[in-house]
Amino acid sequence: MNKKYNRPESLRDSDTHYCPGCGHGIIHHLVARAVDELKIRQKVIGVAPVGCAVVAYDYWNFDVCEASHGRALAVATGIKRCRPKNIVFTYQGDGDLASIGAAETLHAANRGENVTCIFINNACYGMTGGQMAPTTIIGQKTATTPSGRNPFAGDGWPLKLSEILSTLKGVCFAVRTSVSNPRQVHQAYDYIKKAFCSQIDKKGFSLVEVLSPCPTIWQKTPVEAMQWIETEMIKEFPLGVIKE
Amino acid sequence: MNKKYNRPESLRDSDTHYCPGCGHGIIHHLVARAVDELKIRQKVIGVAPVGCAVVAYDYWNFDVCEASHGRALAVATGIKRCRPKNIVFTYQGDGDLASIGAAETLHAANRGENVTCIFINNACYGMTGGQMAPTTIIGQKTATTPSGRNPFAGDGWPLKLSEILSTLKGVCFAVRTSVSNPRQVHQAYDYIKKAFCSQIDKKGFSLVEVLSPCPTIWQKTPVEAMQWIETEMIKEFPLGVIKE
Amino acid sequence: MSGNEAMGLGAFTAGCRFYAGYPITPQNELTAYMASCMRLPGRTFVQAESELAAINMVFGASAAGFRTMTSSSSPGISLKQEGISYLAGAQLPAVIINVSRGGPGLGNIASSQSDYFQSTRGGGHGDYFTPVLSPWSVEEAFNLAILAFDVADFYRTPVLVLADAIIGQMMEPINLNRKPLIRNRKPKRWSLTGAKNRPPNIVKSFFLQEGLLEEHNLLLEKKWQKIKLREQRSSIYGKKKVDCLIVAYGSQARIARQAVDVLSCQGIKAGLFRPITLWPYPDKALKKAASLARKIVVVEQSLGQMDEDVRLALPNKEINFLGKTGGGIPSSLEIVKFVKKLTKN
Amino acid sequence: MSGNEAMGLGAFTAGCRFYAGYPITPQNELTAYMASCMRLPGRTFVQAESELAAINMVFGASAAGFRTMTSSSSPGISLKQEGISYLAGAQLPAVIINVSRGGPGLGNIASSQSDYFQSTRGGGHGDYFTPVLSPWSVEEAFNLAILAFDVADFYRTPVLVLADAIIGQMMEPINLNRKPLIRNRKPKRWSLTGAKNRPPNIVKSFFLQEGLLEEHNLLLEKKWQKIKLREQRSSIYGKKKVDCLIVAYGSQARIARQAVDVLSCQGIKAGLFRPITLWPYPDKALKKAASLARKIVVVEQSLGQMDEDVRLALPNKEINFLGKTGGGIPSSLEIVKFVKKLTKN
Amino acid sequence: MVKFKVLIHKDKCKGCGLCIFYCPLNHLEQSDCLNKRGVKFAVENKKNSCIGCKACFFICPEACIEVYEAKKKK
Amino acid sequence: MVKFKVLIHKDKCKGCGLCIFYCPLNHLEQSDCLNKRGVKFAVENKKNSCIGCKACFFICPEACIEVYEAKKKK
Amino acid sequence: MEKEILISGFGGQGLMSLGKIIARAALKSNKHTIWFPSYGAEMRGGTAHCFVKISDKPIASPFIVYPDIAIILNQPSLDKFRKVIKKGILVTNKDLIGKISMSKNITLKNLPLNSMALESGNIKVVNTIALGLIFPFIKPLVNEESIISTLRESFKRREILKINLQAFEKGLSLAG
Amino acid sequence: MEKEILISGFGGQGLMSLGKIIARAALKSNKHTIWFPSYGAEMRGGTAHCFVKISDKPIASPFIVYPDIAIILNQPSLDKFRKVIKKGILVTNKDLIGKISMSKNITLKNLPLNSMALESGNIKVVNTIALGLIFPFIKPLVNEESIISTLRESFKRREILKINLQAFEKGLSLAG
Ligand SMILES: Cc1ncc(C[n+]2csc(CCOP(=O)(O)OP(=O)(O)O)c2C)c(N)n1
Ligand SMILES: Cc1ncc(C[n+]2csc(CCOP(=O)(O)OP(=O)(O)O)c2C)c(N)n1
Ligand code: SF4
Ligand code: SF4
Ligand code: SF4
Ligand code: SF4
Ligand code: SF4
Ligand code: SF4
Ligand SMILES: [Mg+2]
Ligand SMILES: [Mg+2]
Repeated sequence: MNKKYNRPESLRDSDTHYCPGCGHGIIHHLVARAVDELKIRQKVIGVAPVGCAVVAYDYWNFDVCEASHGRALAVATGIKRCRPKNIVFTYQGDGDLASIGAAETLHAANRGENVTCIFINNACYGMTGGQMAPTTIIGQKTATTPSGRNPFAGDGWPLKLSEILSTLKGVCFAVRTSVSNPRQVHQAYDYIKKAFCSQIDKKGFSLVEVLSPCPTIWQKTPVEAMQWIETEMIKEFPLGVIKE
Repeated sequence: MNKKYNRPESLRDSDTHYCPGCGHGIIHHLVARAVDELKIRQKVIGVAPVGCAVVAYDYWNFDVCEASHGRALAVATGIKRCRPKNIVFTYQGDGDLASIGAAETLHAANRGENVTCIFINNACYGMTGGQMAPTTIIGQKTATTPSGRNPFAGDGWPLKLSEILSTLKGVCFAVRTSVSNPRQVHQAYDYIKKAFCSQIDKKGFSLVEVLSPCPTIWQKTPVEAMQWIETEMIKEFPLGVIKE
Repeated sequence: MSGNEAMGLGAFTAGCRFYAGYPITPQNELTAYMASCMRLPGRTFVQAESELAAINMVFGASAAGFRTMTSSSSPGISLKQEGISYLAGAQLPAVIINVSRGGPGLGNIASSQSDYFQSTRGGGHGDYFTPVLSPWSVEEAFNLAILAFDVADFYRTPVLVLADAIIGQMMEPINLNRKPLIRNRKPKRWSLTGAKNRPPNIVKSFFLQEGLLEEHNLLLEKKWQKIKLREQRSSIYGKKKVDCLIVAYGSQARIARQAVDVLSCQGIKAGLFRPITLWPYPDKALKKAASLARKIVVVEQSLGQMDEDVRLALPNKEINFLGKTGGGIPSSLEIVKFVKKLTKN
Repeated sequence: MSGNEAMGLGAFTAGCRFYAGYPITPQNELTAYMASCMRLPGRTFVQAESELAAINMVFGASAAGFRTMTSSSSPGISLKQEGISYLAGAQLPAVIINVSRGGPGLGNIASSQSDYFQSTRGGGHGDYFTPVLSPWSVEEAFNLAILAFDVADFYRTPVLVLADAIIGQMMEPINLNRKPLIRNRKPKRWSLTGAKNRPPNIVKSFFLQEGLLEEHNLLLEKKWQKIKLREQRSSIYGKKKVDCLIVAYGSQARIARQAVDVLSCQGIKAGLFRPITLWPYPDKALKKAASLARKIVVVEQSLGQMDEDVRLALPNKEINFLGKTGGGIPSSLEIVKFVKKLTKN
Repeated sequence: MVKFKVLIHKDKCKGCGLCIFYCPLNHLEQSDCLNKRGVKFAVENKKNSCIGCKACFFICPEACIEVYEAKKKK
Repeated sequence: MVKFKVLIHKDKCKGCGLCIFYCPLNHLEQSDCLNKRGVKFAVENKKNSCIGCKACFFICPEACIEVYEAKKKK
Repeated sequence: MEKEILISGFGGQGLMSLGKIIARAALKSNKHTIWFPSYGAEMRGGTAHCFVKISDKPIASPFIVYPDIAIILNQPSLDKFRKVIKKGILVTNKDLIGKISMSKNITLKNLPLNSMALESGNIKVVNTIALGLIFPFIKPLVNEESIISTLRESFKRREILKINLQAFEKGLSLAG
Repeated sequence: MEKEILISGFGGQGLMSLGKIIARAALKSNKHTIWFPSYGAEMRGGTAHCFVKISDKPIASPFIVYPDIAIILNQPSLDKFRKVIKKGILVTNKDLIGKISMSKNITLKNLPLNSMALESGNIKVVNTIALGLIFPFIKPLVNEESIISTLRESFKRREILKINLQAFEKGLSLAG
């Protein structure tokens, strides 16, 4: 009997604190798997965000650094500049990356820091109980937009940061993908690997945006949440390679 | 004898502290003139930056608010939301707007705040003695890039924030102009007026980027500085309406 | 009603016209509350992109002459320090609520009183202070939120409300029948309204010309002195003449009150001195209360911060300290034990 | 060489491998200095997009195990408070230089010592302290910059160097012949290098599980106590037994020294006590010095901040205060006058 | 002939049901009993046989499914 | 016929020379003496006549030039 | 008279809302009350608890040292609080908790709450069953009307309300 | 022996660099020295000043109360410092300063420095002329070689250096 697909070495054998059906778990797995596959577990350094994935370091089995809310890419800059031979990536939520951290994100990308950014777009602030994120779609109800996000009431428009970043010369690879079905999960996995490879090849800043379900905040079952990504979110956030 | 072109009422009769040939003086004049022409002196509220133009309130003859470095558009948001009938604008340098204030700028624009942003691009930090700005062009020597800005050494690429902002739905008008010769000055004047008008018409966020000479930091005579804009800066920062 | 909501309602009642905030536990109920009530006509709610943006939006709203507030918790309040210093420098009234949690760093989300130094010693740069109000119940959270606006407007200063996670999250009933007094609603002649029929107004904290900032700061100093003289607030619980005076604030004072009750039952005369203003520190009242006490115990959810103010107020007394850090909370039993041991000797 | 440059050279000499900074007056010469020397091979200079980015880059560089520094001036240091709290919480060594200026708000660019509270009382949130070193000459600026790295590494803590605008900008010669001692360069086993032949390392300040943060903070508390015990530094100038002991630090101590000389000429026995570490405050040495002094005068470029530490150290002494704010600088003549008046009575 | 087997770590399972929904062959279903987390975890049913597509493996947020490929001589 | 006149507030002038450079008719030049700022300020010369194009007016960073239009009957 | 209630369990088990419902009902019965949450271990999924105090006098501390009534919905909660449960009534969730041995001072109600909830059609009513179970013990302070009307306010959707009212009755019937 | 020098003028007049040149030259002459700038009123264009102290003993304060030598390059500087200039030598810039009446203790050198600089081909040498003018008064502490070699280091471009050396000589010749 050949064991074939099992828990990657880079994923600790620990239980997560995530809600049932949460996309973070899926993406943690993909990152760990990609690290294993590329045989970089011993030189990868992750930067964990402040958000639901704050304790990602309890799940991954490699070196991880905390970053204050929104500043993961500044922290990653410090690490990578000091240890250019290590593979450095950040894992950040939409609030972390695109709201409070917008300046750090924009400038790290513009400097072309040779790091990889995994950007979890779940259209909300998960950890703090479901407030509006920059990526919340129009009409979506959240704790801070009780009657739905309304750009005409000053709530702002869904922010497509990946498109924005891809206009920068420092960015070598930018893609938007999702984990809304097994095939997509596999594709997301490929993109994450590709992003790591582009870092290994010293090409500059690589970005993988992943549309990710948050059944709790969306008040949906895990399956409904996946479907909501495919019917609603993708309309606002089309999938595909944005820059390569 | 008909007096025709003289100091606008919105410009106080005070001496500026600017270096000879500095673009800030020219643009202060244009703003004041536009305010006069549109007869909004009694309801305009300016937000002054931290940068060489920090004491713009000593030169303009209307209400002005200070903002901490980079946060002018957050301050303007607070003012405009409270006083939607007033005309609110920020006046910000490239360091203020595009570096430390990048997040506030991006999000105010994305919210479509109905304010006007006058963005003075002089390719450097004037006030602090000539360090690199996000807009510093490749190869340009500054206090922090003594051998010239080198994107391949991690100094980052010249940031075209106006183009980026113009991709946002909240932005109704975005233009890049310059004050590098009298004709351009006049055009800049027209654009500033237009931006104010779009605010009066409640169209959303309007942005006027002005390429502006900083002879002191560039170590050029005032005339040379104007010519440097036309021969060098414009190559990196093409003029024209970006969004309307 | 939770303390968080009570502070929101207090702000609403006080006529807060502009709120900007950024989510953070344990104050999310407050932001959520504002998100609904401040969307009513004439009010504005903005979910800011960050704490920095929030405090600077508040700066703008205040400059425009409106009652305005922001709220956050410890790490977010650290980010607002520059902004608070600017507000103080520009003499802009504003209310800032800190529902504090465990630090340093990301710490945890439990209750903690370890932002006392930051709050009372100007965590931002420069020679300034901010009045700091600290509620010990949901009802007081409501009332102090209102008072904060009044004090802010009267002195033209930012005012902090320092509530810990317990006060923010616990629910208890509040009496809304008594109509609260809203004061200090004079027109703000200095505010930015457009320079119509008057010379331009300028809101600023920048005084480059030699001597100007010194002059300005001495003006501010006068204000701080006036506040020190007039705004000290505190309350006392228990007997006047006591074996042991416990000094505690916020939720910890609640717990200490229970300890005082238990101690009385056990025949030990104990009292509770509770500062309501943390700055200005109610040192006059404390001196008086302490003069009738044999022993002094300071109890805090920290390694000892208010402790310092007590020592400064009572230089000739021995000050005993009981504290827990990082979300640890000295329980009433621990206080009782500590006091008993102390009074035995 | 200016004080700013001397601190840059000190950092370079101490083996600083990563510098991130954002321009601000009056520390621009330091950033400029780093911009040239830190572009050499094996070193990194980053002009960060903001002070927030800078302190967080430093967080990363330190986590990666390298000696690292950032610098700014008052408003920028306020913005770094969250980051400093994180560094303290995550036990990361780093050096932060504050060439302080006049506040609050934008204030001015003159010399000021009004960030004392912020520096010594954890301007950020949470139960933490940072060692604070304060030079009074260009040469000492160089030496303390080096010491800062050593202390930071030894205790795994961020260390502040608090230099005022005078120290930062004034130029005086420094003696570089004596080769400075660089200590505490042990391998950092906790640092992030990739989990090769060892279990993964994690750098964090987050301890959510109940009790964990408390445990962690008590560990930190032990460290603070150890530093308090071992790292107090100060110097004394003038006679031992004096009519008046002047307490001052940084550039103000320089000016006070002149006053001491003038007073001696005029037959008044005066001495200068100069704390070099502002936290931990050298209270033991101060107590000793003060015990031989008839009067105590604290002189600061502020409305009275270090003043509080002196009062805490000497609860039974009368403390006199002479201060100027907002860029005002008590001159040697003013000090002389003040002391003369005081000693006359 | 190649045969596949899935192994579900039942106590890690949070019962989200994603694997069940996305298995093309409905090879998986909810258990009748609760695991120690108190949820009805995913189990194989006996009706269909697994084709080793790994859909369940990739979609599982808890990474608690393993897919084995078993080369068996018939 | 319309005639134009420029008026330069000499003590505001910082001598940057922009007006002089951009005047299409070279109607402006540097003064021989210094103003109270210590710079050679801009003055009209007598050689050429102003056509009222306002180039100087718009380019002057100190806004210290005024351009008058003088309708004169010949 | 004062009753101190501790409720502890997994994040998703509705323990916070249960606490709030009790507190609101106490208010309706004109009693002093404090509800205080502690998200404790983890924000999502993990174990959390809350305190409810009800009294006819003003309440000092929101904290509870030795609860009169404890509702313990999972094993980690029991492990954590075992030592402070020294008296009164203890409701436990048999489905998620192993063997229990407590002092004899304690009235133990160990029931398969999860299964019962699933039976009644919604796993989420675990908390409401527990409410029924403890109700008799807070009756001196909180009357049934207050509870019912609070439930009505808390569950707006009719079906949900119905299931909850039934769950409450079920608990009550087993309270013994 | 100690000399205290004050230099004050417009931002662009090279007063800061003049101060630094004096300080560097003093160093070369093995003296203790402190240079200290005060950007004072305005960052650009406005009035600023700096202090230079030279001594054969260690120097305490960088501040100067009553300077021995004052170089005053514009009117606002004179207005500001008039009161503290009580002794020694005062160099002023006639071009930018109105009438001067000082106490008789003071040796006044009021010369049209701007015009002289323009004459010598570069407005920027105002400061170097002033250096020449005061040199005799610091000679006991700073020797001429040190000054010349510092000028050489400060001005790398040959033409510029030449003009500056000439300006220094010119100042020296008028020092009288
Ligand atoms: C400075 C600061 N501000 C706010 C917070 C509170 N906070 C924690 S996580 C978070 C946002 C989480 O949203 P996101 O980044 O989208 O991550 P998600 O939880 O959705 O995965 C916020 C606002 C904080 N910890 N620190
Ligand atoms: C928080 C903070 N950081 C830094 C500074 C210092 N500072 C003042 S102005 C400025 C930048 C000026 O550049 P820019 O915005 O381009 O304006 P310019 O002077 O070029 O017109 C900086 C960094 C400050 N005052 N506050
Ligand atoms: S709240 Fe959303 S993002 Fe956070 S753990 Fe739950 S499902 Fe995942
Ligand atoms: S430094 Fe540049 S931007 Fe600043 S006043 Fe001088 S010329 Fe203008
Ligand atoms: S591997 Fe494919 S077929 Fe087999 S159980 Fe999983 S999803 Fe079903
Ligand atoms: S996907 Fe994983 S967690 Fe979800 S039901 Fe299947 S095995 Fe359980
Ligand atoms: S108006 Fe035109 S022609 Fe007349 S002086 Fe000015 S630039 Fe020259
Ligand atoms: S443009 Fe203005 S400041 Fe410049 S020389 Fe002409 S008049 Fe003078
Ligand atoms: Mg999110
Ligand atoms: Mg600029």
